Amino acid sequence: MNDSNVILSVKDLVVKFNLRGNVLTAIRGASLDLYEGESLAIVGESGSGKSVFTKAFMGLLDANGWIESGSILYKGEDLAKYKREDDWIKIRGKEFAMVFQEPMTSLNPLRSIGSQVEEAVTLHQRLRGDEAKQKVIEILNDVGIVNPEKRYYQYPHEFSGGMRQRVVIAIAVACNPKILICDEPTTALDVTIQAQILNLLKKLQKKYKLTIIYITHDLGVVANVADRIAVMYAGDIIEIGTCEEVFYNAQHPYTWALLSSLPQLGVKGEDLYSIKGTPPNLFNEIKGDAFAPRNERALKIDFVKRPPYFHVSPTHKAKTWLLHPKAPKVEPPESIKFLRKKWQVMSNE
Amino acid sequence: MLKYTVKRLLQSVVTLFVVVTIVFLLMRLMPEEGYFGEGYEKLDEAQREAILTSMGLRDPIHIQLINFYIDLFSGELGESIIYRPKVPIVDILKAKIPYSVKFGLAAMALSLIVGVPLGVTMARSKNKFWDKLGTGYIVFINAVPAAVYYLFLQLYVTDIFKLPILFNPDRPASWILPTISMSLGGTASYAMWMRRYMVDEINKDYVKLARAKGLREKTIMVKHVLKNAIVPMVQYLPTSLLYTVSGSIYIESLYSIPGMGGLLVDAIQRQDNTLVQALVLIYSSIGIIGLFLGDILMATLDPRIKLDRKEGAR
Amino acid sequence: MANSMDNLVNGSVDNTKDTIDDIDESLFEFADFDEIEAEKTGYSNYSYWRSTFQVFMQNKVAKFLLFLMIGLLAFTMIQPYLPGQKSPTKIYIDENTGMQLRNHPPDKEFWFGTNSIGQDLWARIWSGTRTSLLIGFFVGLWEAIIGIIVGTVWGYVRRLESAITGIYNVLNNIPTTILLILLTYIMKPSVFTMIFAMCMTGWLNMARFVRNLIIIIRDREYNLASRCLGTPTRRIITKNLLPYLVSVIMLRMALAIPAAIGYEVFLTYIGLGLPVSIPSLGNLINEGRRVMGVPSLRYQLIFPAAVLSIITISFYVIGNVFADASDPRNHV
Amino acid sequence: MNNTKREAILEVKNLRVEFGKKKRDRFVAVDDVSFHIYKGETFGLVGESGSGKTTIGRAICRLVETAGGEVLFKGKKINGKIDKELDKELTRKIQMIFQDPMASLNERAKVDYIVSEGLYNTKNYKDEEDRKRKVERALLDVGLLPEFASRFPHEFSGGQRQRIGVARALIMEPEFIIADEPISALDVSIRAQVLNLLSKLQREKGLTYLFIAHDLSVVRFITDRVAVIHKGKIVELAETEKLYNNPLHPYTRALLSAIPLPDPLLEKQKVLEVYDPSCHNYDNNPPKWIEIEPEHFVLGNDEELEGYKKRLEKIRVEV
Amino acid sequence: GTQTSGGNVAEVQEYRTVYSGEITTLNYLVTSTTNEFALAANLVDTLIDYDKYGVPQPCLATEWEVSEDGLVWTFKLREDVKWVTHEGEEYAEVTAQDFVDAMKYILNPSNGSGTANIAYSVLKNAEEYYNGEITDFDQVGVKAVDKYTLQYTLKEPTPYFLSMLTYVCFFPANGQFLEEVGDKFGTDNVNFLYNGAYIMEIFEPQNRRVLIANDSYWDKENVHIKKLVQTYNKEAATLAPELFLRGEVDYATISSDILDEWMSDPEKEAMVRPNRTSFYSYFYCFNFDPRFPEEYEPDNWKVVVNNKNFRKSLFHALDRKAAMLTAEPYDPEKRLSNTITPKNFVDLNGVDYTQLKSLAKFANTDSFNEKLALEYKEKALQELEGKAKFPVKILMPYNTGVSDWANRAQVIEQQMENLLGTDYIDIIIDPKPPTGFLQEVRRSGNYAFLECNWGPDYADPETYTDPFSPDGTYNWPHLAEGYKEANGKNTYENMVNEAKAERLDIEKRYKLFAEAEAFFIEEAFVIPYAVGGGGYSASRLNPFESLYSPFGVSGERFKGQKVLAKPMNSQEFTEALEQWEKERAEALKKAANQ
Ligand SMILES: Nc1ncnc2c1ncn2[C@@H]1O[C@H](COP(=O)(O)OP(=O)(O)OP(=O)(O)O)[C@@H](O)[C@H]1O
Ligand SMILES: Nc1ncnc2c1ncn2[C@@H]1O[C@H](COP(=O)(O)OP(=O)(O)OP(=O)(O)O)[C@@H](O)[C@H]1O
Ligand SMILES: [Mg+2]
Ligand SMILES: [Mg+2]
Repeated sequence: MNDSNVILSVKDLVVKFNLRGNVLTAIRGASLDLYEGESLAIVGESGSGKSVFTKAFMGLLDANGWIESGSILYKGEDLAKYKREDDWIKIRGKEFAMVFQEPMTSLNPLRSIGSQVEEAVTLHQRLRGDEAKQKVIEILNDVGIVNPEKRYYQYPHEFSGGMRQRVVIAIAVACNPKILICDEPTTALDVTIQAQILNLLKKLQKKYKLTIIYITHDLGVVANVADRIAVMYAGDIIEIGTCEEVFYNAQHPYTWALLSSLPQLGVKGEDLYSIKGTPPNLFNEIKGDAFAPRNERALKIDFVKRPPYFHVSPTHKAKTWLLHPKAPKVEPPESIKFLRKKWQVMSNE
Repeated sequence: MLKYTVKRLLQSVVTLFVVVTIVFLLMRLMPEEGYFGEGYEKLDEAQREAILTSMGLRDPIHIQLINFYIDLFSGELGESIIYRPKVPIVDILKAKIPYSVKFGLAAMALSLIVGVPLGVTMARSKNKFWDKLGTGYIVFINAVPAAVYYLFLQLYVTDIFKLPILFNPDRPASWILPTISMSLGGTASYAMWMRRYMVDEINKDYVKLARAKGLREKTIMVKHVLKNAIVPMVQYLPTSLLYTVSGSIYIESLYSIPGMGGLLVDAIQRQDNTLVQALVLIYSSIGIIGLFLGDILMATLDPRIKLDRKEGAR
Repeated sequence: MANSMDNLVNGSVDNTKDTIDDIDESLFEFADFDEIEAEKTGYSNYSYWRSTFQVFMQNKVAKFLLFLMIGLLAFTMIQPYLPGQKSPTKIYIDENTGMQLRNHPPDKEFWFGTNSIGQDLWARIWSGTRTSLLIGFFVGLWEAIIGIIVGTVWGYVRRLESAITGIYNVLNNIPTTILLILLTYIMKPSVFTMIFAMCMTGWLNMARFVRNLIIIIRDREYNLASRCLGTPTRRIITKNLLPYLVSVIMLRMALAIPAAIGYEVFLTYIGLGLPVSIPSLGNLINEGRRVMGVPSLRYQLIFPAAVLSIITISFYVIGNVFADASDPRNHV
Repeated sequence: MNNTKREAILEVKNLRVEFGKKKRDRFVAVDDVSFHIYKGETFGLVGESGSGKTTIGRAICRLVETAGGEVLFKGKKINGKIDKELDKELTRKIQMIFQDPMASLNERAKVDYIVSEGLYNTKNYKDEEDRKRKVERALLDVGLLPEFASRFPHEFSGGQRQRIGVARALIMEPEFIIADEPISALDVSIRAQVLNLLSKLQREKGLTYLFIAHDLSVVRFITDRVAVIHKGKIVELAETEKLYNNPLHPYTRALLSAIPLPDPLLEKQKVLEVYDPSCHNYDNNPPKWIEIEPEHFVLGNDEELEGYKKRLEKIRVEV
Repeated sequence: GTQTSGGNVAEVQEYRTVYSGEITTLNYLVTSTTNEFALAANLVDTLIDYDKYGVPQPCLATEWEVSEDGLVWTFKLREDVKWVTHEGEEYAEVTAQDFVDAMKYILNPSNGSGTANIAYSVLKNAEEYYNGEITDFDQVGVKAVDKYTLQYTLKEPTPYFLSMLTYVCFFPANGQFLEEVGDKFGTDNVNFLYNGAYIMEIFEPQNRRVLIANDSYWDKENVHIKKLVQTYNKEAATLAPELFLRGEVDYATISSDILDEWMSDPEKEAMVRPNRTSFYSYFYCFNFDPRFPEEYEPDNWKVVVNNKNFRKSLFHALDRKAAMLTAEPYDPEKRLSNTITPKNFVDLNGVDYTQLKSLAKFANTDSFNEKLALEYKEKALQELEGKAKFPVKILMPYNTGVSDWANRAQVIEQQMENLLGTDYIDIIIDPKPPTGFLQEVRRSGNYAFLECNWGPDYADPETYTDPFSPDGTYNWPHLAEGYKEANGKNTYENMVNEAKAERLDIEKRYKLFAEAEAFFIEEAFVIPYAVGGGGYSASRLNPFESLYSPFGVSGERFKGQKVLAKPMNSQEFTEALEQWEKERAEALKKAANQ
């Protein structure tokens, strides 16, 4: 990949919220380059700012939030400068579309499925009447809804969760966007349906040439769909690399912790690795590495200075002092060692 | 839908029967003077008994109840005894209801026309100027007894705008102030509910999705939020509509509007048993019918309701 | 393993390199890890009532009104015992003429003036405030108690649900004002009658409100947990359900006061209120209404109306803000 | 392992649970379900949402009424009408851990009350001091600080809250714990905390778990035996590894094929199997619950069972 | 001569008022309520009428004569007077039979007439017919001799019979119409026939009534006001002054509450004038038949009210002037009355009835006397010790619709309790809604101590004894204990009956009545208080143009009056009053000489 096909470039984004007089910093200077046609997964624990980060691209922050600083460059425009709703209207749907986590509530219960998809078709594909309807049926068909002609007239409550999620995806697709942001698109679904939806997304990505950002905390999903992975912790992307790099050659202790706490990597009958403690309070100013207090391998500097990115490879970088030349050598947890072995095999090949 | 309607209808009919029966039984507890006119004290015990017997009030209670229902089904509400002796209650009501309904409808329309947009504006500018202003208004209307502000309105507004103080069917200007006064409460509550429902709806996920779709804020508000927010309110419209019949006690007496407002008060004050009974019946039935219509209306607007609970069973 | 570390040395191309190179070596030692500290991070110690209070106090208007009400309540309590206060029912006589001191405009002696038979309006207003608040408090309290009991049983005891719903549907179909009028009519106008009549009607709404809440929370997992632990229903109700209703109950009680005063004014208006010999805000306003046509006597309407409005608005606002404040979701 | 000698602490026989009083909206949530759980083991129950997992759990701890079948705890029937003594005993011995740590704690009570609630009910403490001690120990057992007792649930993170929930069950000194999706509402990063805790307690106190989950990787990690449930019926039951290695029932296979694996290489090669319930031909050949190999039960009609047997053969040959 | 109105006549002769007490029926044959017959008076004419000085005038009867024995009265009716419907269409002619039919209706108990007792108190065989002892109506003393000749036969000679004829029970009604509409008679303006000055065009209860001049009225030249618009408002008393100022009504009572304000504003002062006092008599009744709720201790009341000293202590303790200040702050004394029969009601050879020997000593002294009050209190306390509970609960209801009554109740409560001590009495003032007040309170004996009033029905002192007769509904003094005489009746009743029996010797009759009244006051069965009327009003009518009679319905008629362009002020009123009194004296003299 080279820089020429960077479609979206986020630099040092800071997002804050005002919550009853107190200011909370949800995104603390995160940066990200998104390449055209790729699928990027953002992982991280709950509250780490995954949703806020991506909502900021579309101007969908809740009313009490704002972009404090940083830039979001898209097609030569800095979206972070957008103030008015009218500016965002140009972006939303047409350029960015979003699939939310909650399939049960993301659809207006009082309007028929068809009309909700059609709204997007009319708006972004400039189709009207029968043409629009035809298009809607086509899209519904694409997302795997059987008998779309009949389903067109039904209401959300007549659909199961998986079907509704398909409809939500259909709406996103109907906008004809360049970038599709899927915010935990399958968390609420059963594994079997989840797998179907992921397959569907992959298929649609090919067909419509989409760039997709997946937000999830399920590393299994990530492994399935992502080209690249960004790991977020406390409002910052602390490690980013290709899927294989992050899985098999993770560098940040948080990423280690995340991976090694997966039962799949555990040994039956033995304890899993677990992250102690609780995430930091975003109302407070965070000094140094946000993960430090929970990090068993924390260095003193972790409490003093915030680490910059250290590149591991051109595509892989992480924010941890452990990558600093002066840092002591640190043994990663057992399961990580196990993964690294695979990495070595792979890189040797 | 049909099944649902039938089911709700049956429910309503049962409730209505129970309410009517209870009202009927309660009325048997009213003092018996209420069945005599002016001449009450002039009659001796035997004469009174004779009159009560002739009115069927000495029959066993279940016979009375049956007769009462028979009368009721033939649209017979009896005659006023004291309020306007010997005048059929139906006639009394016939003269009164049109006034109350006219004012009620006008006031209701006004409250809706003002209240709904106000609520919408408040919801959209949550915690900003309009919201605060509207909230102030709602607080004022809810907290200050109507008697107080009605009076001040009548006193000062008529003076400033040279409006007539009293209602006169022949003077259109005399409709203005009573209608406005009457609509104030409704405006406040419509605005309040509208705001609440709007805020609820605005925070729902489907609105986020609509935004993400790229719909304009206005479109979202009108096509999604407003429509959905109005639905729960619509449920109460039939009841409000029907209750216009009952008029406003304050407004009607302040402005001399010959509606239903003061009738019940008068009837009770004068202990006109038959009239009280008829009125209580009407009011109670209105409530039940209103609820029924509201539910049906709701069901036609909200596709989820027809399913009747199956979904939310958990 | 060594391999991967090579990457680090070779690959560090970050532009912050210069500044990070000269970091003191000693900082690259391991810090002590304290699991207990990690366990404690992020969460402050929290007290429900303190947070409620804090959130409440953040609302300046409500804060102001709260202090106003506390002051006012205290004042109505002690007013009769203050020096120089007049009797609310005594008819004052003009010493020069020997006649009643009628419609005496407010002055140093009679702060709010006198009414049309020479009673001191200032004293009457505070006495009336006492009466009206008494009614309001009683009604509010009663509504809360009965409303909670019925509402809880209704919402929690499934066996009784349909029975109570039936009763509710029936009672609810008899309009409040009608019941109120009927009851006050049958009984003698008195403070007790007022309270009684309002109590008879007011609890319905409360009960429904409580019930709806109970239904929402009764199937929450923590209640199942309690049942699993064999907690008796009584304790589930008092420990698991009622504490969640505190805010609602407070709100309802706060709102019941203005509502009760409003009804009192209404009943007085239609002639079923308290006798003038027991001053209440309702009959003071009603008396004031009689002279409202005369600009120089309007103070007789305006003073009580103003006091009434201040009280009702205050309770309303305080109640609402408190209800918001007592919702833990609003505690940061 | 020789399972036959092991003592079954809980037996469920032909359990049936219905919801809805009236005929018209009656819904059978659990239909003819049988299984047993050995003392000291962790028994997993997996299946998709709405398949009846929770209902089975609740039927066991008597939160829902059973419409048919028997539940035996240590050989004693515990469903339907039971006497007070037994009820009290069961309350102590069977405890539950809930799915949602946000919803399963009473937000208006202090941790101290929440944890000792069961003690109050069973009066299982000598005096106030004893109770305090017990609370303290329970908290320490789940890795929480005793000083947390005076706090409210708000102040805790999801993982901590879930541990409070465990402490609450633990203080009753139960023998059998139903863990209803205890980790699915938790953040990945803290799931491990709770899983570790559960295993630790099992080791230390010899607890038996009924572990309900829909995350099959977790189930594989923690359970000894697993039952797969579909639409209120158990379709397959076996020792965990056996089941994961040789799934027989098409539904089990679909389920297993869908498990996301945190390994890009494997995951990207994965083939999905789709389960279509219409593949069964049960109209004139109803399915039976058969032990197809030792400790491996599966639901199927004669024809299907033949197929399953063949499959097993094949696998054995391959090995 | 016509007076002040001279040039001061409004262009549009329309008279608009607001009222708060709605009538329940137009059926004048049944009602005994002032409100209701005041309206009927303008719709239906009577046999005779009074002019504006109170001299009897022909009305429907053109001439009349009385037989020697004073028993048979024959009236010659005016011909060509028409009954018209509410649309002004002719229905029938007014004939003698109409009076007979009306009487038949009244004397039928099932019609529930409230004034039948007045009719059967004079007419021959009427009471017997009413009680069903006679079934043949022809025997009753009313007969249509021919189409235009009507004859009444009386029980006994009744010197004041003529004056009774302006009362509702002697109104005519068309028999055929009565038959036709049956029960509906008088339920609205349609089920009604008109032969009077006005026709009721619109009748919307609780809204308004519009009366327009009757085109076919026999005396229409004397009907100047062409339209009467009466609007209902529950708050009429409060709103009327404001409405008057805004020119929306032509009459407003200026209550004592706001009088100061009006008097001090020159512009308003020019519009306000006193009202004439009336012959309504106000007095405070002690109830001898207490039927109020247990909580007010009716039994205790019964004990104390039967103690003369107790009554007298209250009698002397009531500061009537203080009470009157609530109604008449400017000249309270002009309305105070020390007797039940007001001054100037009737006279005996130039001596006013109240100045007759036995009555004069009461008539000329104020009953309020603190010293006496306390003396009687002591006596009462002694006598009642152990028999009654002190303080005595005294239930004193008042009508919340009368704006100054509430105030008066409080003033009285405080004044009497102050004077007599709260250890002695505990006056409980009890507000009652205006609608149905009398029914609810006085007639049902639901009070201990109550302000009552009574208006005369005919020109004879007897009329003021009626409320206290055993079938009155005031305070049932015949139940007072300790007055029983040999015939089983109470002293007062016997005295009244004796006076009533004296039918021909007017002098003796009056003296006997005066003695009865004096006894009544002496024994403190009631406390005389005031005469009615009075107060102040802003009005576009000249009160001296109105027909004048102390009783009956004549005074309620609008006939003969004009709407003024400018309301009278107090000074004009006083002048007009003086002139009127002068003119009246002449008129009476002239009439007496005829
Ligand atoms: N409207 C808001 N007001 C205040 N704080 C907010 C708001 N929205 C998000 N936050 C805060 O911002 C932080 C990041 O939230 P975000 O929703 O992005 O987390 P997430 O990573 O998407 O978590 P999850 O996996 O639970 O969805 C959280 O601490 C959250 O509390
Ligand atoms: N109280 C109830 N009344 C009616 N139906 C119920 C009730 N509880 C559960 N059900 C139904 O029973 C079925 C099984 O529910 P259950 O909660 O046992 O499923 P589950 O497998 O635990 O699902 P999940 O994974 O979503 O927790 C569902 O279809 C549910 O709708
Ligand atoms: Mg999120
Ligand atoms: Mg479940």
